Amino acid sequence: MHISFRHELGRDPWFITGIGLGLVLLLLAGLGPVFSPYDPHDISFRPLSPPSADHWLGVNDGGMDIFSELLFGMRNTAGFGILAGFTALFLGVAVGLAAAWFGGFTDQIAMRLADVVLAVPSVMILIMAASLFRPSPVMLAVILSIISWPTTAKAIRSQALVVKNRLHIHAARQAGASGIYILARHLLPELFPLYLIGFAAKARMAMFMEASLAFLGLLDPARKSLGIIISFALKYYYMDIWWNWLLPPVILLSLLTMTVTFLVISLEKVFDPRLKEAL
Amino acid sequence: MKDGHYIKLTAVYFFAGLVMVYASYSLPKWLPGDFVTAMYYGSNVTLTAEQEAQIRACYPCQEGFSRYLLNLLSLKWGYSYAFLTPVSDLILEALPWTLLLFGGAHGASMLFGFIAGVEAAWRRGGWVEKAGVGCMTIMEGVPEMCTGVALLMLFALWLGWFPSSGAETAYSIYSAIERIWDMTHHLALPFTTLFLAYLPGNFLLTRGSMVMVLKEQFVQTARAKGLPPSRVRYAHAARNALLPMFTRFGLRIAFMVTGAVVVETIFSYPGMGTLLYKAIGLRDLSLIQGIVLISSLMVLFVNLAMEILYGIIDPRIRNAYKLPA
Amino acid sequence: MKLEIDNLTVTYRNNGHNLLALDRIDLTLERGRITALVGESGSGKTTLGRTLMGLLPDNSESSGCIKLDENEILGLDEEGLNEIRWSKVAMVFQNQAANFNPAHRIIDQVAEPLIQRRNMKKDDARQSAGDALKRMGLLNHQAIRFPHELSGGEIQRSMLAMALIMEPELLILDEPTSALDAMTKAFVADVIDKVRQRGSSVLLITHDLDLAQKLSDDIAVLYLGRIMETMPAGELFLNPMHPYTLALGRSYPGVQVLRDLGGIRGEAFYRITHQHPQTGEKAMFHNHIIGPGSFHEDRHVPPAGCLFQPRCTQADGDCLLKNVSMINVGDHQVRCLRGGIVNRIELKGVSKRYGQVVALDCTNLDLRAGEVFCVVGETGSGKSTLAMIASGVLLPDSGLRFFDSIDMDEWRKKDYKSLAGRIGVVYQNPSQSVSHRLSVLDIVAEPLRIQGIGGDRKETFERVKKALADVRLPSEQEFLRRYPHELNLGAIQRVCIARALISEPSLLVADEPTSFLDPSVQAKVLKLLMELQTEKGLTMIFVTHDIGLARKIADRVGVMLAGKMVEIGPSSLVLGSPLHPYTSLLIKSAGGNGGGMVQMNAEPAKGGCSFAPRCTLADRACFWQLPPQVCLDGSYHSAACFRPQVTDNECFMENKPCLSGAAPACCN
Amino acid sequence: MKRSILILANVLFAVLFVCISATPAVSQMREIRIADSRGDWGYPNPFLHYPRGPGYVRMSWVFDTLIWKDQNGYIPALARSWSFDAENLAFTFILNPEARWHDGRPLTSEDVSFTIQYFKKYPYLWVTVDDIERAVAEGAYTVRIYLSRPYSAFLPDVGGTMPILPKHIWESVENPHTYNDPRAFIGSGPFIFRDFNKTKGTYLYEAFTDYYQGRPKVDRLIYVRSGKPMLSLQTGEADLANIMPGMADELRKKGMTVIRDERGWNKKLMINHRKPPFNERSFRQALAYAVNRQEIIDKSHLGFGTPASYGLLSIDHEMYNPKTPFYPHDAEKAGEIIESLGYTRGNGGYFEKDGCPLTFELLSSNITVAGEIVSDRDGEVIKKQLEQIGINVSLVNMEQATTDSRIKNWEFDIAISGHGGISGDPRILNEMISSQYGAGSVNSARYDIDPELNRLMEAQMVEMDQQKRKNTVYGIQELYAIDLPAISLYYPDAVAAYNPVKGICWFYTKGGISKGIPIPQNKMSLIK
Repeated sequence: MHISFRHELGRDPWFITGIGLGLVLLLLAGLGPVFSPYDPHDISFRPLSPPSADHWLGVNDGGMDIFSELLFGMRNTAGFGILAGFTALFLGVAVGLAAAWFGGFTDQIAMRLADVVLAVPSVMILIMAASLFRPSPVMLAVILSIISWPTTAKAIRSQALVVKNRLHIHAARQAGASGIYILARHLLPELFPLYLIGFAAKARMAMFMEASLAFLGLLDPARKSLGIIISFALKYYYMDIWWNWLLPPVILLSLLTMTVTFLVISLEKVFDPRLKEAL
Repeated sequence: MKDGHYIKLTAVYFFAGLVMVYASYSLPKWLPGDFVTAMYYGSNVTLTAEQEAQIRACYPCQEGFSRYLLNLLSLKWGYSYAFLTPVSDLILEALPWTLLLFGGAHGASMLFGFIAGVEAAWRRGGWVEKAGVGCMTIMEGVPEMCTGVALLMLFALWLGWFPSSGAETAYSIYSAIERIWDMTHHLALPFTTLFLAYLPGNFLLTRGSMVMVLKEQFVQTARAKGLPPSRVRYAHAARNALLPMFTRFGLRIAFMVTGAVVVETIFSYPGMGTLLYKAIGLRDLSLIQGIVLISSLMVLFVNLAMEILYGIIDPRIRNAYKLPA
Repeated sequence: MKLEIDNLTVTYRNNGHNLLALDRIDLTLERGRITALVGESGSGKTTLGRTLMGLLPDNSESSGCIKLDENEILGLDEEGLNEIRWSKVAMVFQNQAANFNPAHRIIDQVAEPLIQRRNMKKDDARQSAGDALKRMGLLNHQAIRFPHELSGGEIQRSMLAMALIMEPELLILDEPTSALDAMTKAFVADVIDKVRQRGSSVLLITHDLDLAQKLSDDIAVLYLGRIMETMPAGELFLNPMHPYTLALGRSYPGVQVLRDLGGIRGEAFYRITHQHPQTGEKAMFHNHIIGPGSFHEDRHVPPAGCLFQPRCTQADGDCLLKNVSMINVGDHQVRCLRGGIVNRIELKGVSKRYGQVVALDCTNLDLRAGEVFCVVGETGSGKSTLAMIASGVLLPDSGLRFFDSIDMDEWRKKDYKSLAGRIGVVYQNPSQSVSHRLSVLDIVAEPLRIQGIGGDRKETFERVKKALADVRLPSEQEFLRRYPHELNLGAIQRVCIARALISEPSLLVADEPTSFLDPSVQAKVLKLLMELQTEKGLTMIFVTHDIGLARKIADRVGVMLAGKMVEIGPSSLVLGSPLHPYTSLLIKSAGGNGGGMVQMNAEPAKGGCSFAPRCTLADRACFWQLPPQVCLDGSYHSAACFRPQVTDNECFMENKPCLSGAAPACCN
Repeated sequence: MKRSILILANVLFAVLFVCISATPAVSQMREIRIADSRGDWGYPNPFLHYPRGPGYVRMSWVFDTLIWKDQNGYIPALARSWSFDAENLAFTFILNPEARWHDGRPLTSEDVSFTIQYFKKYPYLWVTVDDIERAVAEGAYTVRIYLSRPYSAFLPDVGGTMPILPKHIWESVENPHTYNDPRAFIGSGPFIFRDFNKTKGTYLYEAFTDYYQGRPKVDRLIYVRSGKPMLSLQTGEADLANIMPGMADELRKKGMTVIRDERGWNKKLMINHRKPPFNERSFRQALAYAVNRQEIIDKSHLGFGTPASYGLLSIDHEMYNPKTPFYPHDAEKAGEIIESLGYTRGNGGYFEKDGCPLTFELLSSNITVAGEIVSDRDGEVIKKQLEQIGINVSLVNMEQATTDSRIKNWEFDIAISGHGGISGDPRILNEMISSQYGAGSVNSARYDIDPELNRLMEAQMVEMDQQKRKNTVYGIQELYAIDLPAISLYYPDAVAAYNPVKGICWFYTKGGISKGIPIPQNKMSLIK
């Protein structure tokens, strides 16, 4: 499976667009707030004024400059998505691999735990969490990942079962390798493309869930995020705010997801596509 | 599968079922405040202390878990405080709408995504595949909320082709056929929103697994047998790309209850999602417990069915459990 | 049914480097005949099979024409191909298990063509599929299983059943027997034979030469996408005409072949035609032979020249330049400018006497390029004389000697040195064959100095170092200054070999080179000799009295008795089923159990068979008449004996023109 | 394969096309559809409807009260005329003889007296009947109600809000809170209740043909659930709906009539006056100075709203005291007051007192405004304003039921909430100030430590003479504005729009329906 990655990836159009887009967005998220013309919480502008020289995207209903709100929102949403994506991935991989490797009883227990977590509606858990302790964004991301790790776990488990019986792993075991050695040395790297796909799906879910929660009014409006911007914009759907207020956050959100999807598609060609599984 | 395996399987599922029932019993109790707080505190009516106590008395406080289990088994799922109707009636009233909307949209996007995915993978490298993957990726980035409102504005407001809310024109005096017509009319927009929300994911997944399968040797044998191209593509290649799609279908069904809350809110479409959201808002404990129970049982049932169907879809997995540890 | 492939060329494009898989193939498959297509992997065998089935991948281009019963099928579109696929042309693919869809049962997949193409009803189709599988030895309960639940053999048999379900007129088999046990291989061979008897024609693609030789009617040898030779199947091992076929046969662990395995010189994997950007050659596509080691090693092969030139044992100047086409030699067609394997050295009626003793009596011997010929016999049977005559050192009393079909005598007169350069000799006694006054450098460099082809001191020094490296001797300065007496016998012999090979000879005469060495060293030297023979493509005459040794290294063996070649032929036949009583006696004695009393001092009878006095089967005729060369039908194996030990089922014919190189009735 | 894709595409278009063209025939019956974003408000009977404005309004179609209100004031309903006999504290109501129950039986004074007794036994929380001594039915159609002590809000409360129950049905009912038998919905109102679909959130009423005030103008009244009122109006799915003020001119262009309510609903800043530093009156006044209410209106509601009077009663109320103390926005003054309380400006410009900085939590949630869940930016604006004068505020936004329960248990510093009823009977003042009347409500300030204020509140309850009551109410507003247990912020514009084509003109009731519900669905518009 040694394919000279650089050589292979270098020319792949999907990879180039994915990486390009990813860099631009990271730059935007990282440096954006530094360059933003105004403080997003500053409400001293005329509400709902159309895009003008000093307000490139106009002002929203609360009198805040949309463009700077967008930059801050972008950073928060991207951070939120990445954090939720990683935590869900970590949990999913840990449980999935353990279930596949130890099999038998632990496998059944892990999978049924996954079912239980899947069964409980996420909206209820979020409300409970929001009320029991004031959810900082980090806490919310963790809660989201606790709700969403089962799907990754199931996918990783089913694929790990297949890989576990490959010849080179029998050989390693025959050579006296310990379970942990095989897990770390063989199983973990073998499933690398799955981690990417898992991360992509969870990050996307987290960003969209943030938007839906904002829409249902369960999220703290003070913390800027693309979801909040979209939900406030949707309130004034009857006005002509589509182009300057609603579209930019939607485009940014879809750019974020597109970057990750492009990367997954390009890397899918490089890694053994046989490992692809439903997520 | 060996019969020993079945017994173990059902035993574990029964245990998981028990845990779920307990979860559906205890989790709602953690929600802060109770029915009386939610209903009366912010209302126009000001209660005196003893009035408050009196009202609380007439709403039976939660009995123990064993009593709860007993009621469950004897199908007495309790009364919803707010709607004063048995929980089972409410659920039976809301479930068909959710099945129609979520199930229909999910099924249609699965079918359409699958066929599109197979065709795109077959013309690998052609412009069809590039165009397909490109626009699907863009569509995947758009949250369902925005598609919902956009469709609403476009079709309901400017073009006026479709009604903007509700599952059917309320209390209209229609004949059976007209009523069905009216329902499809109302269903169109939410259905399309969900359909467009799920389509990209399914398409990209199928394309991915098809690309893997097309490299297999038996596809070439099928072509060599001079079979018609469609048979080669579907009976042989697509048949083996079915497994990942089937897993996703099973997992998604689990989200049926809360999956479409946002779309239901935008289109004011009656469904389990809205019912649950209202029940949580009103802290209507027995209704919440009922809905959570239904969704847990559905997840359990779907998983069990998938485990059995896995063997049929891919015979190689049939004896997956016998693999050496 | 007749399938003609005319000038078929197939190239695979992958961004800039086009892999030439098949190059101007001409082949005809008739009804009821099995044609085998043999060759190394990467030679394009499978590509031909897939081209016939119209299954070439998208990035391939094919030109030329393939006619099936007069209608062209190369350019057909998918629908057209679907008409003939499986009904007229069916194929059993390589790597059997992966050819079945894991999700359907075997019986369904076998029945599928009937249902889809002949729209038979489902259960009739399953019924006939069941019968087909039963014919292949698969019981019902096996038929309804899934592919991953069957063994390799069962899968292959079901694959065959699937291929034959629509009784195709042409059956293509791609490596049907690889990874199969002997029993199943036999069964499959039997099935293929039945298919032929039923009138279909079979194209057997395999690298299993044994199977090809046993099963098929004619064989086509493929090398780098070009057919090098087509020949009747029987002669694959016995009489290969093209050097590549010889080398291929030699590297095949056949059951009969006793000789140690020998590979083929050099490496060749792909024929890449690509444009050469760096050196600004004109935008001409030309071929590269790309070895597996290097991705882009530039060994240009001239557009015209013979492909096998870099690895051929008998290539000469114009092999690189001239266009090579097929030439008919006997019932072979060979693609070789020199008409197949040339005779390196031919001895015609050579005889030699030392005073009264007849050392060599009217012997004929044709040695082919790249062949290893062993001369065995008792001491004093004339073995060494024959070797020395062949090496040009000793002049025969009578008879002619041709080297590369040039008369050696004239050559000696004209330019002895160049002839000497072409022949290398290794003598029996190492210590005597070198002068003890010369250092290792001088010994090895001597032939260069003699023939004046050493060039300046530094170049000679380099060539000596390379020669010594070839024979696995240290090439440091310190060793070169050593003298023979400081070396052990094995080292000296290896120095002699180095000396013999320094002038790049094409013939090596080794006169019992290892008899003076103790077995351990002997083994190493022998192994070295064989490697050098393969590497350098030498023709070798190996004189030995040790039958065991002969078995190990010889392609062909000649048994000498009292100056006469009493038996000659392929080593597997001569040593396997000897015709001449003397040979079997030799083999028995070599085997250590003596086999009867050996009279050593019997007086050779004049006129009659010299073995008569010791021959148990001798009768009156033997004493008086010279036994004729008797040759089994077409087996290149003959013996001079009235009553050759013929196993019952082989008929023998007297005076049949023998192809084993020995003239039927020698001039006496 | 191409063939099958084409077929699939054709089928899809066919369905789409047919789906659009044949809209089902609209029924000829005259009907009115009212859109509501939440949908379910409980069964329309006194004991089952949700204790919020829309719930009462749905019940008002079915059950009539003795007297009712229209856009100008009180009008006779079941009672043709009514009079108050001062010395023996008795109200006499003369009933309208034509009044019938939906099951045809006549409505008599027996029913009225039974209703009062029944509510004494099973209290109907919207109405307080414990001041009534006894109700005597004199003759079939006159009833005298004797009060145990003077109760100034008797008319709006018992007269205008109390629905009359049919004796022959309810006398045998033991647990009214779970009694939803069809007979429980037999009333004397203009419409008969037919169906309430809980999941779809829709109601169906049919006209009561022989209603004593005349046959209703429409045959059917339907409530539908719609999240987008503007769309429902324009697509004709609804004929009346509450809308956001911003939509008004857009809808006027489309030929809709837009009506605006008097200021009957207000947004309030609740203060936890039981814990320092809020127990200081001057600190609360400083907060009042700090909050710039006009900016909240501009930034959170696009200017659609008016700053509220600090005296809690609506500016349009007849008993509104124009001289209620006023706190114009003045950041420096607020700063001085805080400094006078011993706070010094620490680093970063925030106040701190002996080491600990002045920081507190501002609780906010999506409050339902007249049935509409509206998430707005009030919290953010107030937080900004308070931070400008030097108070470090952390905004906490939580789900409504959670916020309500925290406010009820005093687990908060300041919180944003809102309620209606401020244009109805001044009794709202008692409920929103003293814990004796409004302990149960989250919006009540539960402020009892000012004896003078308590006295005035008691007085206004028993003052039957409207003029005297007005002076007391003036006093209450003044004292409330000085003590400021809660700061009234602003009245958001309540706007509704209806389609004049249906020939019904809707209006906002003067002082709100019954106890002050700012909803434009007065049953009189479907009758007269």
